[in-house]
Order: sequence, then C-alpha cells, then structure tokens
Amino acid sequence: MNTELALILEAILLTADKPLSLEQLASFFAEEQAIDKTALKQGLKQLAEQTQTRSFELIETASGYRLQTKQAYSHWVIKHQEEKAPKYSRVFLETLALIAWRQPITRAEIEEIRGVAVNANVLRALLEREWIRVLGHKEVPGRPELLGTTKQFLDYFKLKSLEDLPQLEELKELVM
Amino acid sequence: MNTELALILEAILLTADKPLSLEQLASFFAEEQAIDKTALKQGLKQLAEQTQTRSFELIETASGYRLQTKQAYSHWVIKHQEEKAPKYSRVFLETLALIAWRQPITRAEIEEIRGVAVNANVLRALLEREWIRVLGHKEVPGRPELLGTTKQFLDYFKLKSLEDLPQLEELKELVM
Amino acid sequence: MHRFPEDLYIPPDALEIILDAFEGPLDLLLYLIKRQNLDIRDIPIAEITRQYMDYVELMKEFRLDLAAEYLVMAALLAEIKSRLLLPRLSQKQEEDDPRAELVRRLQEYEQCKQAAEALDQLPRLEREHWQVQTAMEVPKQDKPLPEVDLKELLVAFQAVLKRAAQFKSHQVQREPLSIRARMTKVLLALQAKSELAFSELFTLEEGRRGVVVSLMAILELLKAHVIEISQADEVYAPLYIRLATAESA
Repeated sequence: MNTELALILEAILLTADKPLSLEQLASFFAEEQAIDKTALKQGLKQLAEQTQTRSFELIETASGYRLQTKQAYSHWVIKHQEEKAPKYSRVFLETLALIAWRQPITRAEIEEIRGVAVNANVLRALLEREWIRVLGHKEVPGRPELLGTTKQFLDYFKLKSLEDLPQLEELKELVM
Repeated sequence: MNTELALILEAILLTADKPLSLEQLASFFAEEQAIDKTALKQGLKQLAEQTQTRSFELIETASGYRLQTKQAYSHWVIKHQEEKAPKYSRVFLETLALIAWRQPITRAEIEEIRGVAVNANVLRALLEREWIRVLGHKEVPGRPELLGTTKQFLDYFKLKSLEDLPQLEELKELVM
Repeated sequence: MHRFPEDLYIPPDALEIILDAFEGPLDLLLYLIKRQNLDIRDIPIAEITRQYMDYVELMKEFRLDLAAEYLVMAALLAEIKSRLLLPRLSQKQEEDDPRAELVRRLQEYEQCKQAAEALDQLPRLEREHWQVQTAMEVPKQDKPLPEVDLKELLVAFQAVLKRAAQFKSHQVQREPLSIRARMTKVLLALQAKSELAFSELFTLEEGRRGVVVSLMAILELLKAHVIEISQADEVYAPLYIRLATAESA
C-alpha cells in the first residue's frame, strides 16, 4: 500500500489545478480508508523521492503541495508560450517588492520611498493577479488602504511564508 | 541524451493543454538540436516504458500524444469534481455585473472600467451559460460587439425585468 | 546646447530613453552616485547637484515631459547645498547634517531596488517552473454549475465601481438603469424585426415617464452609433429605426 499511496498522491496532484494542503489531500480518501497526516506526509516524501528521476518535482508552497517541472526543463517547456516568459517592469517589481517586504503599507508610503507617484495600472494589475490585497485601513485622516501580499503571491514565487523572502541589507548610518 | 529525451518529452506533455502531434513535439527543439521522427518515436516509447511504474500513462489520440491518469486512479481523481460547490471568480462576477447594470456595453468599455483586459474565458463561460448575448454592434471602427443579458439571466435571478435589478443604494439593506 | 553627460550612452534617436531609464529622481541620483563609486552616506553634494542639474537641463532642452518630481528634487539639492555653505554657528548644528534626510531616502530606495531585484531572481511559475497536469479520463459527470446570489452580483458591481473611482479622477457616472435596460429592449426588438416604426417603441400604458425613458434610450443608442433613424421624403412620414450599418457610421 505504501508505494501505492505515493502514486495515488501523484495522480491527485497531477490533476489538481492549484496547490493542495494536507487537509485537502486527506479529503480525497473515503472514510473507511482515512489517512492521517503522518501517513500522508510519508507518502508525499516517497513521492518526492520517486520524482527525482522524473522531469517534475514536488514542492510545498504557502497553500500546499504542488507538482511542477524542474527548472532544468524550463528551456523546452517555455516554448509552449508564444512569447518569451513574462518580464515584469521595474515599476512593477519595485511596487510589489515594497508591498511584500514592508506590508502593511499604504500607497502614500510607497510613493514616499520610490519618490514618484504610484502607477495605478501597476496596482490594478497586482490586484487583478490576486498577488496583493487590501488588509485594512490606516486610522489616519483619509483612512488610506493598507496593502499586503496574498497566498497566491507566495505560491507563484515558491515561498512557504513571508519569512522565506530573501534578506535585505540593513540600512547603514550616515558617515559624519 | 536518450533517457534525457524521454524526460524532456514528459515535461513538454505534462505542461501541454492538448495532445501534441509528432510535428508539434519536434517544434519544441531548436534547430541545432533538431530531432527526427524516428528519434522522437523512440523517446516516446521510452517515456511510455518509464511511466509504467507511475500513476499516468502515455496515450496516442487522433490529434497526437498526451499523458493521462491511469484508469486505476480515477477513483481518487474523480473527487476533484465532487469538490464542494464550485464558485465563480471575482473577475467573473464583476464582468457579469458590469454587463447587467451597464448594458449594452462593449468589451472595451468593460476594460476601461475594470482597468484590465477582459478575460476571454470569462466571456465564454458567460455566453455558454447563456447569461449574456451579443445585442448588436457599435458602428465605430472595429464594430465592437454590444453585450447584454438574456432572459435566462433574468430567470436565474428571479427578476421579471432588468428594471428589477437592485440599485446600489439598496445594497445596505440587502446586506443587513 | 548642453553636453551629454559623458558616460551615459544615449541612443541617437531615442532620447526619451533617458527618462524611461530612471524610475524617478531618487533612481537618477543613485545612478550618479553609484557610477562614481561614491558612498551614499557621504555624498559630495555640490558635485552631485551639478551633475543632476545637467541631466535635468538636458531633459528640459529636449522638451521631454519632465515629471515634477525631478524639479522638486533639484530644489531640495540646491537647498542642501546652500545650507552646507552656511557657516556653522554652533556645535549642535554640526550633528545636524543637512544631507541626513536625503541619505536616508536614498538608502531606503536602494533597498527597495535591491528587494525588487531579489524578487526577480526568485524562481517563479511561468518562467522557471510550470505546474504539471495530466489529462483526466473520468466519466463526465454533470458538473454542477456554480450558484450565484443576486446580492453577490451587486456587491461585485459596487466593488468594481469603487475601484474604478479610486483609479480615475472622474467618477464613473451613474446612469439610471431604466434607460440602459430600455436600450437592451430596443436592440432585442430590432433583432427580431430588422426595422421598427418609431411609434412601436413606445408603450402608452407606461405613461409619461416610460415614454421619456424610451426616448432617452433611443437617443443613447443613436449617439453610440448602434442604431439609425430614417424617414421617407414626405413631411409627416413615419420614422423608422434599424440597426446601424457600417456605411451609415
């Protein structure tokens, strides 16, 4: 049954359209075959080992497990796309980076750091992709929206949590 | 290289959204790595052998090759479909809302208000569900289609006529 | 005519690229500092100000649409420069380097740039990785269609209007729904029958308000070039309405 479990998990993940959490994976098994988390994790571990010789790998992101092609094959797979991989502009990346590292952050704060007005199209595109969301409002006059990132953002960049974002250099003191 | 070819083919087929013919598969390889049909067939044969121990198999359909879940696993995989009641995305609801309240409306007008391109899948789903229809064309360059809702839409939402669509002012009462 | 700053490559036919190349005044300043391997924390303000002004003058000379932010920064630099020139009156002021605030902003922006680069380096879907999927051959069940509540739809409508208003200077104007609804009705009638007499579009039972709504709907459709109105060459000949054709547009 053990190897079988890994294969069942493979089949489930290969037909999923988004990452699946342990709970979600467990729900695929009928009551009489109920599987606890330890067993599930073992099955996933086995699957991860088995895929070492395949073109895809098992990874865990913020919202769960997913099977994805290994980086070594991106060279071929990318040709599915007519154009080159989407490249994000600097405005897009800088705005997203500020929201990711500095969340919760307001639009005015982003403008203050970047020194230029926030590009409305960039914010809209980020909201549309569901990479950022409004976390709440800052209780100052105007009640500006506080922006933060979503699980989908983490999933896309293969991050388990915000703590996995790369560390940035600390700001240094002024030389006098 | 030979085993490698099977894995490259695996990666390509696992990320394809439709069966791929030999010609299509060949087009994934750059000129300097060009691969002839015999080699491709051999790679596919190897892939088929390798997947004997996996949860999926290589099959050839009228339009080409595709990887699919083995029958033995359909028991589990089928539960993807049984998942709790499906829900429409925010994009779907917003597009429908604009068509309902702002009809007749063109695609460009929807894009103007939402600030992002209209998702073709969403329009298709709306047309398939017969909730929207093309009412006519705007006689401006490009002759854009004018979209509006259907009788089926009214029936679904138990409305007698479009005038019965609630006004935004009623939102508060409805939510209360 | 101004000299081009020497070490900036400017494609001969694309001066706009200078502006496009920088994400704003802080980015331009940072570039000027970095290319000379200067320490952000100890900028020679006079020299950097001169170089910065060279760029700004150049952009102005070519009548590039210079964002106001660039001029604000120019003023700030000039102010810092003049404060540095003032004789220092007391010990206390010495601690108060006029450059401090600018340095803090530059550092913060540099960190933002660094974060953006770090983000771009992360392996991501659709570039390094793709989610893999196999086809599923399972008996097609009647998949239930999602259910939607009218309230949900109204909330979605409100959300999209709210967002649109946020991103636009002008409010998305609120049109009475009754007119839009009538526009659809007219179009549907025209699909069933290619030509309608003007009078057919009015229902007297609806009263005055109904007639006004119909008339407004027809005018809106005319304005949008969706329908056209025609009349035979007699004075009191009835008006006819049909869908607009390409020739009539």
